[in-house]
Order: sequence, then structure tokens, then C-alpha cells
Amino acid sequence: MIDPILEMRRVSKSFFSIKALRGVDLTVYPGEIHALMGENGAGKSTLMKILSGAYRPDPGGEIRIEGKPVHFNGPHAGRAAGISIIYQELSLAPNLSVAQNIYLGREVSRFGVLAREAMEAGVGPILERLGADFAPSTLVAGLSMGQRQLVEIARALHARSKILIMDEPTTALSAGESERLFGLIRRLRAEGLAIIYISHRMDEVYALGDRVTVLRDGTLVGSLDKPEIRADTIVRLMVGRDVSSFYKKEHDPSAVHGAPVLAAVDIADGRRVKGCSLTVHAGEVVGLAGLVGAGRTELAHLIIGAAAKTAGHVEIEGHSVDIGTPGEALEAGIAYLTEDRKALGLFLDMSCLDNINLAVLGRDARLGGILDRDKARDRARKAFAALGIRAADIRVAAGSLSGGNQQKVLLSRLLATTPKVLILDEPTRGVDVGAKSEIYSIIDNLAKAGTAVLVISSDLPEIIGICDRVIVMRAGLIAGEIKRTATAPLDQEQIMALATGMEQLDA
Amino acid sequence: KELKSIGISLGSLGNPFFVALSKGAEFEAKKTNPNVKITTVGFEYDLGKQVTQIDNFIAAGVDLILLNPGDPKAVGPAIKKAQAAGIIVVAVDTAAEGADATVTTNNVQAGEISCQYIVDKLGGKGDVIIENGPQVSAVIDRVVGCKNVLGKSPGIKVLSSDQDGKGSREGGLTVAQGYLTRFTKIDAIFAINDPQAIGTDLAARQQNRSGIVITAVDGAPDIEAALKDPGSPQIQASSSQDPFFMARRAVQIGVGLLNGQKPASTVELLPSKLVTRDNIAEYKGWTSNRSQ
Amino acid sequence: MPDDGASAKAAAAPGLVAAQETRRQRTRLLIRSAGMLPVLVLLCIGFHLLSDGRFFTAQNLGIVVQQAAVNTVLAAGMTFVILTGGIDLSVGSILAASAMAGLIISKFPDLGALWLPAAVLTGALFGILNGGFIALLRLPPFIVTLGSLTAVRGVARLLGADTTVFNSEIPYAFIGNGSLTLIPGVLSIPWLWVIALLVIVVAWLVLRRTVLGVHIYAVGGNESAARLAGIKVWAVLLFVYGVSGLLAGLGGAMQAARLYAANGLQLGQSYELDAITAVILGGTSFVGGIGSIWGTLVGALIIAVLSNGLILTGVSDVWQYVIKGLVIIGAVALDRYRLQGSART
Amino acid sequence: MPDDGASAKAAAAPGLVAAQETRRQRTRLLIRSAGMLPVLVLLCIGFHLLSDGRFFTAQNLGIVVQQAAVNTVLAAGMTFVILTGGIDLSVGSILAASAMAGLIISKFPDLGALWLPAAVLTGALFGILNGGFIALLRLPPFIVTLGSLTAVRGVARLLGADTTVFNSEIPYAFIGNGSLTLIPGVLSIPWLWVIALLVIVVAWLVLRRTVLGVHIYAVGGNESAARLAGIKVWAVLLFVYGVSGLLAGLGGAMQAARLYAANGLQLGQSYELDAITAVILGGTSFVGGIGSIWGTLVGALIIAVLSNGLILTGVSDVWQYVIKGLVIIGAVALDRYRLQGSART
Ligand SMILES: Nc1ncnc2c1ncn2[C@@H]1O[C@H](COP(=O)(O)OP(=O)(O)OP(=O)(O)O)[C@@H](O)[C@H]1O
Ligand SMILES: Nc1ncnc2c1ncn2[C@@H]1O[C@H](COP(=O)(O)OP(=O)(O)OP(=O)(O)O)[C@@H](O)[C@H]1O
Ligand SMILES: [Mg+2]
Ligand SMILES: [Mg+2]
Repeated sequence: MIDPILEMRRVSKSFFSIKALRGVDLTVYPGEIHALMGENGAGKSTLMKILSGAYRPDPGGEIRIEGKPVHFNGPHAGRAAGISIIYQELSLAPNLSVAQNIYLGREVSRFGVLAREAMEAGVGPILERLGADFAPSTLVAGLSMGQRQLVEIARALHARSKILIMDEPTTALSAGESERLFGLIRRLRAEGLAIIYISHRMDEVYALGDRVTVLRDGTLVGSLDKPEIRADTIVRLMVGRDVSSFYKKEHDPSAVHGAPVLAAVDIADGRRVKGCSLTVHAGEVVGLAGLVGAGRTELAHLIIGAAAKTAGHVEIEGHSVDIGTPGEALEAGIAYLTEDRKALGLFLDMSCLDNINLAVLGRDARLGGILDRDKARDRARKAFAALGIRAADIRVAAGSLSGGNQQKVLLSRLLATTPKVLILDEPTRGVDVGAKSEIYSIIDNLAKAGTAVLVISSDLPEIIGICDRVIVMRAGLIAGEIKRTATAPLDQEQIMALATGMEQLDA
Repeated sequence: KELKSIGISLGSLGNPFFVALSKGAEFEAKKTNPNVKITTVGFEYDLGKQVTQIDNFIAAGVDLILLNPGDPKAVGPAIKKAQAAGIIVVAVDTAAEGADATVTTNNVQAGEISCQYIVDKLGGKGDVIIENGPQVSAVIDRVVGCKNVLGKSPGIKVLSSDQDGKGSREGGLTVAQGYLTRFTKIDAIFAINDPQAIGTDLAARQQNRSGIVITAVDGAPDIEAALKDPGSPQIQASSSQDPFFMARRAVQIGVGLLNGQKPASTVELLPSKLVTRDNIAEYKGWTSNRSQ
Repeated sequence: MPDDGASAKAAAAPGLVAAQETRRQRTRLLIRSAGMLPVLVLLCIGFHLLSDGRFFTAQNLGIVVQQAAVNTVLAAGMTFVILTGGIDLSVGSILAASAMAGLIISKFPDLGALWLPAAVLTGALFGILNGGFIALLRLPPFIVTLGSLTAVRGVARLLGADTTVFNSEIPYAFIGNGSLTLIPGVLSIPWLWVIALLVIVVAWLVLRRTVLGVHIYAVGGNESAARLAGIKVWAVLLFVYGVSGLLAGLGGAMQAARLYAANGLQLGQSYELDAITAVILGGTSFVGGIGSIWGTLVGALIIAVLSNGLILTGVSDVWQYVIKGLVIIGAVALDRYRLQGSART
Repeated sequence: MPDDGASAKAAAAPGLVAAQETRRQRTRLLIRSAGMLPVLVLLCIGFHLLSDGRFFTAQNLGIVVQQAAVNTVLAAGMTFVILTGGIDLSVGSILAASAMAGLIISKFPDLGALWLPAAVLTGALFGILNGGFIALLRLPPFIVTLGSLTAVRGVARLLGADTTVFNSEIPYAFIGNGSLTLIPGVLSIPWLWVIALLVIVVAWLVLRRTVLGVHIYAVGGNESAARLAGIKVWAVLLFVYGVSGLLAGLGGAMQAARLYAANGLQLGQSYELDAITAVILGGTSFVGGIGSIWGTLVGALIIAVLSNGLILTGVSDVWQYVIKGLVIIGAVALDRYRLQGSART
């Protein structure tokens, strides 16, 4: 058998009193895709940051690359040793161009003078290979999340390294882009690269993984070879119990009656959204699918008044309502879960208590402005119990929770407003399988209770698993709608065809 | 009663005038009692800060406060408080309401002689600028004195008197550059203090304007140098003050009050003498060794 | 595959870790809010020893708190502003303009008694103007308040036509120089300090016990999230700048009552720096969302103790500058070091 | 289902949209970097008309640029600092200390000619001290430079023992008052302005044409990304504060050569506010990472034109305050409005 390219032995890491990693071993061979899995907070990213040189491990462990022990004293050293990494939190400077970001930290220069043209020419082929639709000189600030992710990938590829680490690279990619990325990863594998791939999506791990290593609470709980990779085994290793039914759908879509709860009519913003109409009924879960940049998030922002409409209006239970700000949307009964939890959702320095109660403080207040702290505490405790939020106390800062738990805290804030319509934008992005299935069951329960739910998601299996009806957007327009019937479940191919505009070619 | 400790609150210790003043006070106080404790602070033209400093002196238990009041009236209540704590308060450079005594240059007179020099030089006819400064009472008095004199000569026209040269070279330079551009004919400029006069001269030299009579008030070391310098002939006179002597007088009167001797008058006005290019050789200045 | 023992241990871990995490957070929070208190205590003791025991006398402590009072009031308003991630450079000028307005009103025979509300309202008015530019036109706070630092100073000078306005008969003068006697002959507190403490307590109540307070922290913590959560960000911003202006007006009234006089130019110069220093020394973060009003109180006291103590020990004016600057940097460095230490253990 | 035409259009859209997006970005960038130029031009024309045509004379323009020079140099250094998301409040004090150091050296008969490098190095030294606290001890820039604003001011006063140091024979005095003649009798430029322009050009080269420049923008744009990319963030910070100090030192030398004198207390008071205003007027963002040195140049010129024009038109000192403040706010508001307009189209 060939020699491993990477061996990590007894690697530990503690942040002050927290032990994030306890004596983890990892062996990776050239030409393999090694999937790393585990719940939120299991320590995957930490392990990879140690490998890339961003963190220094606690003494006692050992890292060997091609048999030789290495000690990294910074990201520089990691890169010099042939390791490149796509970090989980996008690490781009938005004020720089695509080319500058790709070359950041190892710019090409002659006598200290930047060789700008050379750099822009240098990234061209890679962007082309990734099928990117933007130029090397574009500012990153103007790119969508998906496009930014492509820049990150381009940066990692450009370094021409021996080991490529990808920490949840597809969270912001649509199905089509993900497929393209997979093709690329397979090609790189064929070229002999070792790829460490972190993901919470089971289907990706099936599709790509040659081997799977599972972490739990900072320890290694097992490695599986290709033939052993099965959902139930992995999930059991990850969460230490069986997660029986993954997608949960017990509400009855056929119970939908009467007028729609939410109707958006001819909504447009004069830029990316060009006249979209949709309806959602009580007790119904409607999916909104599409490629990245199709304008789904924009449409949702327009509906809730976070962006200014140039045309169209919104109806709630048949009555036209005037919504100019998110506050007015909440009053009208529309709650929106943002796709960007950290930037637009949570207050990371504030307690879970405040985060959960934020939207209803005014409603609960006494004498028009004095906090009702008992009511707030009560509400937070109930939310913790109802959604199974795992944190020591309702008063810990939201920023210290794992991704899945943060998502549940955010969801609790919306549920506290008892909305008639709930719009969820990528509700399970970056959330581990355990929490995912819990979120699905929350959605199901809401629908059962009669809430109208609109789920925006780029995860097609998820849309198919939980939705009753799917609306597909393409380039700012509603491209079509597919309904689930008792006989025919939703069809992934059909959705993709609508999203990419390929249905005409088939016909 | 012996003078054990003395508190001094002055406009701004970065100003050589106040430095000379504090040296004079120190000299006189040390003469009375070699072990005297002296605390000197600048209030940076902030009334609140000066009142605070007086409070601190009260807490520190000084016997005598030497004060350059930020405003003649506004520090009155604070002075009363100090007096109630048994402290003698003597104002220097600016009169203060309620102080036990005041020693000051006669600023009105200083403005008068400085501007009289201009009137004489111009023969009672010409365009004059009064380059104003921070609106503290000494400056206001100088401008009053100047206007008194200029007003008596019908041939003199005051072009402007409402720009603040900030009392510094830089401020004087900036304001004068504006004036020189704005007015094509200027015969004389009265600057409210020496640094402004020097800045004004720099501006005139830069723009190759000559024949402007520049006068000021202070008799500071830098005007001494300028008055001796043939390269800056436009600076012609400055009404001198004697901060060293002023402070010595103030301490003397203060010590006297401490021992129950009332001064003849509560306000002692020290006359100002005009220093010109002709008599500069005899001028003693602020910084010469005065400890005799 | 791991053996059973290991996996059982691992399963028990999350709760344990979480509990530890909470305890650590609490300790850190406590230390953070205690903040600079140790520095303050050290300074006091140091000055007491260096000044032959003059520091801890009833009279001197009275003077210290009286000196701290105006800055405390300004810093309380500044805390609101900085908590939203903004800044208010105009407080010194607003203070001067309000004091002028108050004194001018106080000289009218019929209106005299209204001078106090007039001063406070003048301040609030300028604050709301600031807030309007910042909240409604979305201009950067630094530049808006820098502009009003200059413009309002001009207004203050215009009000008195560049002279000192004086009124030795000003009503309510006791708030400037009187004391509230708690135990006759033993304990009395200067009214200025009573006002400052009241302001701090009210600020604390608003920040911690009202909906508005939570909204202020939310806007500072994450403005776009706050907007998306339905908070009227513009209203919050208008409020904080209004409060900062109002408290600067109150500060102006306090100065006027203390001095019986006001001067448009010679009052409140660079007070904004002292107020900001107090807030930052108190541990409030410049990026917004983190901080407490109690820290601000401690910060303001540190500044006052420093000024008083240096004069008390007879340090010369020049060295006072050097020492003050170094103490400020040193205090923050110490704080940083202390926080790290506590986080490490 | 959409008809064929629509779908073909839609399919073509992504690339098109991206190209449009890029073009829009470019336009916006251009407008942003042209920035306040229209405001500057408007001000100039306005003052020309109000001053009976005295503004656009060779002499007056010479005065304007001369007055703008020192602030331009300080603002160039400030641009580096603000681009990294920091701030430097100590430039005024450093300027004073450097000018003092330079003048003192200039009075030694043998060393005299070295006064210029001495002043610049003094500034660089203080700047590096600031940078050390900020980059190595990770203290907040605002508080560190606020501390050195006070402490270095003390040092400046100590240097001259609180007197004005003057030397009318200072070497290289021509840089303060002389002009570089380009076309004899027609065009000459004050040396002060030549220096300021050189500083701007060098700053532009560093920011836009060197690796270091990209790193400065990267640190301001996303500090943790910069760190992960292997950029030595501490070195970048040390550099920018060092440069800011060095340019403050150069500013001190320029002032010394211009005034033949320096005073530790009075020189450079609140210059930091002017420098920051120039940078912000120039469109550089406070959060870091966005801005250009050309904007700073325009900003500094606006401030100088404003001061000069108001004196030229004979506006009284008090009203100058009011108008200056309002123009600053108005300029930023106009800029904001203009940017919005361009974004809409
Ligand atoms: N910089 C840090 N300081 C303190 N604790 C940290 C830090 N980074 C990570 N941790 C902690 O280390 C543990 C492991 O985190 P890590 O990010 O490696 O998890 P992960 O497996 O990547 O989770 P996810 O799937 O959500 O990305 C968590 O408990 C986390 O809170
Ligand atoms: N918070 C935000 N601030 C600014 N721009 C945003 C924000 N969120 C999304 N956008 C931009 O809106 C544009 C439209 O993309 P949008 O997110 O609506 O499409 P989408 O179909 O929802 O795709 P995605 O899967 O990326 O969410 C993108 O260019 C993106 O950069
Ligand atoms: Mg991770
Ligand atoms: Mg989206």
C-alpha cells in the first residue's frame, strides 16, 4: 500500500478551559477524498485549522507530512508545506478584487511593485475551470455568497498544493454549482491530491467519500472505509444514537383550504426580481428552489420590507397590507429567518434570553416600555425545552453556541411572534444531521398547527423531503411550480430542469 | 504668618509670558521662605477647569493663591470660597472681582501706546487693521485701548477687527495671509500679542509686501529678536509687560495680606513701556537673569 | 471503533463543558463589569500615601466627586451613543451653548427660574439635530458631530456676543455649590454628585430594564440584524444622540450653577475627550453592543482622581500631562492583561 | 412555463448581469474617488464670486496650498491608519514634539543641518511606540493614541521647558516660506506644497502599487482573513502607525521651517481633528479597507479653501465656526445623496 501523505497523532487543542480536541489521530493518503464528519462543535474545523497552521496544537501531538514531522508557526508555514484550505467562515477581504484575494499573502511583485496584470492573468484559467461568471478584477463585495465561495475554492486550487482541505464548501452553492465542484474534486483526486472534505450533507459524503472519519466532542470515534459508508452507521457514530426518520412530514397537505394566507403579487425591485407572484396556504410547506443568485433571498427581503419594492404588493389572508419595514412585516404576521445567521440574524454578544425575546419585548412590556423579565425568562426556558436547545443556561451569549443551536435560538425568536407566515431562508445551512432532523420536525409541527411555511433552500433532497409544493425561481422570475401528489413524489430532475432552464431543450 | 504653600493657576503654561510669571512668583516666594511648596497649573482657558483647580488648592490647604482669572467676574464665587477657607487670593495679569488684590499690566494703556505709535508713524492718516485674538479680558482691553487712540484720528480707517489670530504665530500668519489678499492697501497692523505680530510679518514677507507698520503688545523674547533683526523691518514696536516683576509684586502683596498689611489700593496697574527698534538695546526683557 | 468506556465519557462531556463554559463566562462578565475598579482603588491609595494623607479627607473626597460630576453626566450620555457603535464629539460645544442659553434666560426677571429646563432643552435640541443627520440621512456620526463640535461652538459664542454672561443671583445655584446633608455634621454629598448619580441610576434602568435599552444594545451589536428583527433603528439612534445632547445640556446647567457664569469660548473645551475616555476606560467597546454604565462611572472617577491627586501631590503641570497619558494607556493595558489572565485560568 | 424568448434572455442573463454589475461597481468607484471634487470646485467658485475675484489669483492659490500643506501631510498618514480600521489622535502632539526637537537641534552650531531628519525621526519614534502598543499588546487604537495625545504633548512642553524656541536662522528655511519656480514669473509652487504633493504621490504608490499596500487594505477589509492568509498583521499595524508618526514629524519640520519657532503647548492643537476630517471628507471609510489617498488630498484642500475663503470674504471669526461646521456636514450629506443617486441609475 502507498505511504500516507498526512499523519496526525495524538493532536489536542484547548481554548482556555475547553478541550476542543483530545488526542485525535488522522491518516490521509494521496489520491483519496477523506470525509470528516461530526456534530456542530465536534472539533472538525479546529483540527483543520491546526493542520493549516492557523492554530497551534497543544504540545504532545505530532504531525507528519510525507513521513516528515512538521511544526507550523503560522498559516504561512502550512501553505509552504503544501496545504491549502477553504475555511468555513468565508475569509475574503470584500474590499479587494478577486485576483487580489486569490493572491493574498503571496502576491507577485517585482522589486516590491505589484504585478497586477500578471496576477489577473494568472487566475483567469482557474476561474474558467470553475465556471465562474465574474472577472478577476471584480470586487468581492459585489459577489453573491455562492460566487464568493468559488473565489475561496479558486484560491485553494491556485496554491497547487498536495493536501486540499474544504470545510463545508457547498453551504452557499446550489445543486448545479455543487455538481460542478464535485467533478472538479474528482479530477483533483485523479491527479493525486489528498482532499479532506468536511460536510454535514450525507449525500455529498456518499458521492465523494473514499473514507469517512467521525469526530465527537473532540475525540475520534471511528473511521469507515468506502464499503462501510452507510447513513445509519455514520449517524450513529456522530450522535451516539439512531436518528430514525430523517425527513419528517406528518402534517396533511390535503387539509389546505380556503384563501391563501400569504399572497405576493407581481413583486419586483427593478433589479434582480422581475415580477414574482406566489401564494402559501395555511398548514402548507412550500419550497422555493433555484440556483444561487436566482433572487430567492431578494424576493423574501422584498416581501418582508427589508428592501424597497418598485412594484407589486403583499396580501395576508386576502387583505392587501402595506409593508415597508421588517417591523411592519412582523406586525402583519410574517416572520423571516435569514440565510446569514451571523451577519443578519443573531446578536452574538447578547444572551440567548435577549435573542429569543427581542422581537416581542414591546408586546410583553409593562407601562409601555419596562421589561417584563419574568415573562421573558419563562419564554426563553420554554423555547429551550420545546426546540431542544442545548446550552448551559438561557443567559449564555448566543455566540458561544454551536451552529445548530444558534439556528434554533433564531427560530425561537421568530416563533415567539406567533407568525401566520414563516419564511425560512436556508434553515439548515451549516447545521449537523441531528439538529437538522429536529428543525424538520419543528417545521412539520408548525404546519400541523396551521402556519403557512415557505422554505427557501438550495438543498434539493431537503426540499423534496419536507415540502408539499415547490416553486422554482430562475433569474428573478418564477420559472414554474411542481406539486406533490399522492402518487408522484417531487422529482429532483424536474426541479433542476426548471431552475436551469433546460426544460425547453428536453421538450 | 509664614508662607508655607502657594497655588498658582495661570492661563496656559506653554505661553512664555506665564512661564516668566511663574518664575517671578517662585523667585519671590522662595525669598520669603526657602521651603515653600509651589504648585503651578494651567487652566487652558477653561473656566470650569480653573474653578476645579481653585477647589483643589483649597483641599491642598495652600496659604496663597495666585490667579490669572479666566474671566474677571466668573471666578468670583470660587474666590469667595477660597477666602472663606482662609486663603488669600491675588489676581495677576487680569483683574478679578472679589480678589484681595490685583496686579496687572495696564492693558488699555498698552493698547493705546502701541497704536499711538502707529498713528504717529502714519501721520494720522491710513488704513489700519486690528488683528484680534482670543476674547479674554486682557485682549479685549488692548483692543479697547487701540480703538480709543485710532478713533481720535479721523484720517485713520480701521479695515477690520473681527478675526482671531489665536494668539499664536501660526494663527497670525494665516489671518494675515487672508488680510493681505483681501486688502491691497494696508498701512499698519496692530496685533494683540507678539507671536501674532511675528506671524503677520512672515506673511507680509512671503507676499513681498513692505511698508506695513506692525506693532504689538508683550515685549516677549521673540519680539526682542525681531526688533533687533534688520530682516524684519516692518515689526516696529511692542508695548512691554513685565511678568516677572508683576508676579513678584503679587506675591509681595499676598504675603503682606497674610500678615495683615493692607495694600494701598486693591488694584495695582503696572504701566507698560513701548519697546521700539530704537530703544531695544536698553530693554531688559522677560528671560534675562532677574534674581538680583 | 472506540471502546464503550470512552464513548460513555464522551457522551457525558457536553453538559459538563457547557456548565464550565457558563461559569467561565460569568466570571469574565463579573470581572469585566468590576472593570477598572481595582485601578481606581490603587490610584486612591497611592495618592493618599503620596499626599501625606490629604486624599481621604471628607473635604477632598467632596471635591473629587464634584469634579467628576459633569464628566460623569456627559459620559453617561456618551455611553448610550458608543453602545450603538457611534460617537458624539459635540458634547463640549453643546455644554457651552446650553450654559449660555441658561444664563441668558436666567437674567430675565420673569423667566429666570426656567433657565434650568431651558439649558437642558437646548442641549436636547442640538442632540436631536445630530441624531437627525445620523439616523435619517445616514451620515457617519464622527463627521456629523465633528461638524457640530465646530458649528455649535460658534452658536455658543454668538449667544453671548463673545462675552462672559454672569449672574450671581442665578436660581437653583445650590445645585452647583451646595451639598445635600445626609447625617448633619458627618455626611453630606455635593448636589452635583447627587445629580450625577441620579443620571447614572436612570441610565442603568433605561439600559437594563426597558425595551429601549435592549434595542440600544441590539443596534450596537448588529445593526442590520436589528433592522431585520423589526427594530426601528432610526428611532433608537435619534434617542441616543438626543440623550447625549440632553445630558450635555444638563452638564451645561451644572457648570452654569457652579460658576454663576458662562462663556461661549472658554467652557467645555475638549470635554468630549474626557467623556470618551471615561466610557472606554469603563470597558465599553467602540464597536458597540458591549459595555455597562457602571464602568463609565468608574472611568469618570479615575479621571477625576487622577487630576485631583496629581495636584494634591504637587506634580508639575507638564508632568501631569505625561503621567495622565501613561496612566490611561497603562490602565487599559492592565485591563487587557487581567482579562487574558482570567480567561486563561 | 415561460416562452422561448424569455428563457433565452434569462439564460443569457447571469453573465450579462455580472458584467453590468462590474461596470456599475467601476462607475461607483470612480464617482467615489472623484468624491468631493465637485464640492471643492463649488466652494472655490463661490468664494471667488463673494470675494470680488480675489480667490483665483496666483498669490491666493499659493496661500491656500501652503495652508493645506501640513494638514495634507498629516492626513496622508492618517489615511494609512484609517484604512486599517484604526485612528491616530496623537498627530498634533507628535507634530509639536517633533518641531520642538528639530528647533532645539537646529540651534547647535555643528548639528544644525540635522534638524530636519531629527524632527522626522522623532515623529517616527513616537509613531512606532503607538504602533507597538496597538500591534503587539493589542490595545485599542483610540485609547492608545488618546493617551499619547496627552503624554506626547507633555513631552513637547518638557523639551522646550515650556518656552517658545525660535531660530530665525534655521537651515532649509526655504521649505517653509520659499517657492519652487517652474516658469519664472508665471508659475511657482510653494515648497511646502511640493512636499505635500510628493507625500501624496509616494503614499499612492505604496498603497496601490506595492504588496504592502494590498496588505494594508486587506487588514482593513477583513483582519482575520488577512491573518489566515499569512499576512503579518502586527507588522502592517506597526508600519501604518510608524508612517503616521513619521509624517507628523515631517509636518512638525514644515511648521518649524514656516514659523521659525515652536511652542510645545500651542503648536498642533487639535490638528488631529482636521486630519481626520480631511480623510473622511475624502471618502475613506471609518471601518477600514475603503478609501483612496486622492480623496484625502481633496478633503485637505476643502478644509484649507474653507478657512481661506471665509477670511477672504470677511466673515467674522464666530460665524466662521458655524459655517465651517455646517459645510462639513453638508459636504458629506451631498456626497451621500450623490452616491445614492448614482447607485439608483
Ligand atoms: N477560537 C476559539 N475560542 C474558543 N473556543 C473555540 C474556538 N474555536 C472553536 N472553539 C470551540 O471548539 C469546539 C470545536 O469547534 P469547531 O469549530 O472545531 O467545531 P466544528 O466541528 O467545526 O463544528 P461545525 O460543524 O459547527 O463547524 C467548540 O466547542 C467551539 O466552541
Ligand atoms: N445581506 C445581504 N446584503 C447585501 N446583499 C445581499 C445580501 N444577501 C444577499 N445579497 C445579494 O443579493 C443577490 C441576490 O441573490 P439572492 O441571495 O437573492 O439569491 P438566492 O437565490 O437566494 O441565492 P442564495 O442561494 O445565494 O441565497 C446576491 O447578489 C447577493 O449578493
Ligand atoms: Mg466547523
Ligand atoms: Mg439566498
